[in-house]
Order: sequence, then C-alpha cells, then structure tokens
Amino acid sequence: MIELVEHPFDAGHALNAFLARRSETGAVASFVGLARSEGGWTIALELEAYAEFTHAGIAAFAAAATERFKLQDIHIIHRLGAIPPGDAIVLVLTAATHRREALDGCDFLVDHLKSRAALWKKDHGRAGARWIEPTGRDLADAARWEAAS
Amino acid sequence: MIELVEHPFDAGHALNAFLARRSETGAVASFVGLARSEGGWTIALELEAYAEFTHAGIAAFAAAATERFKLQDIHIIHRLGAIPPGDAIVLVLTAATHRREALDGCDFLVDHLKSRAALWKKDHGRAGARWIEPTGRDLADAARWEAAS
Amino acid sequence: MTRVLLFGRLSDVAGWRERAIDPPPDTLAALRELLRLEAPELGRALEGPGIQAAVDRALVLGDVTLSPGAEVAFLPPMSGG
Amino acid sequence: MTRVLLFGRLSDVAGWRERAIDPPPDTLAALRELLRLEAPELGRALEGPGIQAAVDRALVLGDVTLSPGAEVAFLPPMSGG
Repeated sequence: MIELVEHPFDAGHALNAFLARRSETGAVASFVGLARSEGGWTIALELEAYAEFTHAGIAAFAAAATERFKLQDIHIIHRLGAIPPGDAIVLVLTAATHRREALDGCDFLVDHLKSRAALWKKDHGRAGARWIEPTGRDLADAARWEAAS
Repeated sequence: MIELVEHPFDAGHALNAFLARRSETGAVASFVGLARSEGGWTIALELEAYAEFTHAGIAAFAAAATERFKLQDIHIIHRLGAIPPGDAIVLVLTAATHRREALDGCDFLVDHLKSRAALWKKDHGRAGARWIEPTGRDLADAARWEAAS
Repeated sequence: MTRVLLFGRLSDVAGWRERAIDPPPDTLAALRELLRLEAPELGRALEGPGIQAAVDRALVLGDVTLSPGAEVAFLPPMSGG
Repeated sequence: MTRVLLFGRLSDVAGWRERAIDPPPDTLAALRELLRLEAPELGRALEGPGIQAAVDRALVLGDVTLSPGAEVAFLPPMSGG
C-alpha cells in the first residue's frame, strides 16, 4: 500500500497494523524519515508531489523491490505539504520471511524515494526558502542497486 | 536502552516513544523479528538468556554500533520465554542524523543479536523440540562487519 | 488547450504552478519556444540540467507531438524522503 | 561452593540447568573432569564445537583458576533474534 497524505500520520499505529496477523513473516524492517530543525534554522519543510504520477512512480519501484527481495508486503506513507521539525516525513515498512530481504528491501525503497520519486522538497528557514536537490550521495546510493543487480 | 522482557511488548508504542522529541534526528530505522508458524509446525519458540551476562554483551556491541555509525540513540527489546507464532521476538531501533547511519546501524545490531548475543532459541514443534543454532548465513552476516571495518 | 504544470523551483522561477495554453502547441518543442519567448528566464530553467518533461503523465525524451488536450509537466531533480 | 549453569541444549543433555558443587574445584579443568566422570555424555557435550565457558560472567579461553564461590557457565553457540 502506498499513501500520500497531507496531514501528520501515526508511525507506531502503522507499524502495529503491519505486524498484525503475520504468522509466516520472520522480519519486518522499517524506516522513518523526519524533518530536522538544524539548530532552529529550519521552520518547516514543504513537500510537493505530482499526484497520480508520483504514486505510479513509487508503485513501480515498490513492485521492483517486491520481486527482487521477495517481499511479502510493503507499506509506504509519504507526507506532503508543510512539515515542522520533529514530524515524520516518510514511513517505509517491508515484510519478508528472513531479515536480510526485509532490511535490504527497506534500504532500496528509501534510496529510491530519496532521488527517484516525483517529490520536491523546499526548506523554509529563518534565512529564507530554498529547494533541496538530491546530493551526490543520494544519487550514488540509488545507483548502487543497479551496479549490484 | 536495552530491555530483556518475559512478556509480549508493543512495538508500535516503542517506535512512537522513540520518535518523540527528536528535532535533530533525520532518520529512525527499525527491525522487528517475529516467530514464524512454519505452516503450523511451530507451536512456540522458547528464548533463554543468561540475565546480566546477556545484557552486558548486547550493551557492548550497542556501544560499538553507536561509535561506528554515529548513532544518536538505540532501543533494543528482546523477549524471553515462550513466544507463539506471529508474536514479536525482538525490536531494534536506531536514530541518526542521516538515513545511511540509521539503516546500517540497525543492520549491524540485528546481525549481532542473531549470533553474538547470549541467547538460545528452542523450536517447540508438532514434531518435537530442537535447539536452533546459528546458520552459516547468520555467522557470515555478523562477520561481514569485521571485514568492512 | 494544453495544460502546463511546473514543479519545485520551476514554479518559483515562473511565478505560476499551472497554466492553460490556447491554442495548443503541436509539439513539446513548440511549447518550450512559446514559454521561452514569453519568459526567457523560465525558458532557460526548463533547459537546465536534470529537468525532465512528462506528457500525459509519462516521461518523454527529446521532442514529441502533443495532442490538443495534453498535460505537460516539467520536473526538476526529484528529492523526497 | 561452585555454581554451575548450563544453557541451551547442554541443560537438556545434563537433565539440569543449575547446580552447586561442594567442595569447589580449584580450576575449570578440574570442574570439567568432575562433570565428565559423573556424566560422560555431558562431559563430551562440554568439549563440543562452539561451546564457550564463562567464569564469573566473563568468557574464558583454556583453563583458569576458580575462586571458591565462582559461577561457571557453559554456553552453546548463541542464537537470538
């Protein structure tokens, strides 16, 4: 399941719902990305998406992750709009029989969300606003899944 | 924080508590290990520990992970005693400024819990009971952190 | 009528996020030329590194024909999570 | 008095998990010999691959001296998570 939401979400509730009724799952990995205050300089992050296009793009690499890591299930929640420091931006959950698949699948999805999902992030700070582009490390992190495949 | 508990624990509640008041954390990774039913063959897993010795051993590699991956915080809950299929055995939570450190720190801790924590696991199945020893993959997974360091 | 969408910093450069253009241009290249003539700064930004175009919600490379009711989006480098 | 603890499959082999041995043996080797004489199967299991010994909650290699109130634990390969 992939959700793009305009409001705060409850990561713990989503984790518990994902864990329920899993008698053949051995491993659930998760990742929560949070907005940082940067020592008080950041007032809010603003996340923008292209609705169905964004959803379809995420669904495509989620399907690739499911196949590659033999995942039993995925749940992604990505928040949009203004996000204050301390709030969760994104939650990724993966379920698999064994730990390696769940962990690597989660890692793959996080790297792809960072630089290959149709999302744009603006930092609204005390010193003004600026759009954040993926760093060299972000691009290299996503590319390592191609080299290894 | 490291907890060895004799009763079911609430992973979602622990995640939310861990996420609270984190204005300078950019990434929280987590892992939940669950008891599998194995198609109905497993009635319960039994986890045994050597109390303070187990706690001290886990604390030692948690300290190593904190240093190596520059983690801001760790929370580990490991359940002991009889654990029915579908229940959580272990929860690992890591917090860091950036995603790579949080994910790799979580991965390191899970690998070490699997074959280097003083814990012993017995499978109580329909076909009898047997102690589970770490697999070749478990040992190789833990060893890869030495090769890479 | 062609619907044009700008994302991320492109909408800051242009001063708008969504526009309808009528009569509709026949090709993506004609749309780019029209936008460049009207606002040179936006025209340059659309040619900048890492800017992708999507027509009717599919990424395209180079020039393509536009149907009269096409939706064209210009996308800066993606940055989620 | 020496306190002896067995974990995992070792306690199944021995039929006990914890025992006090009095008078206390002077060394770990003497304790192993005493356990082996009493229960050869346990003695063999204690020498098996991957079995570690901890004295007063610290892992030890080879033989060591035991204080009179020592706690000795025998640990099969660890398997958590």
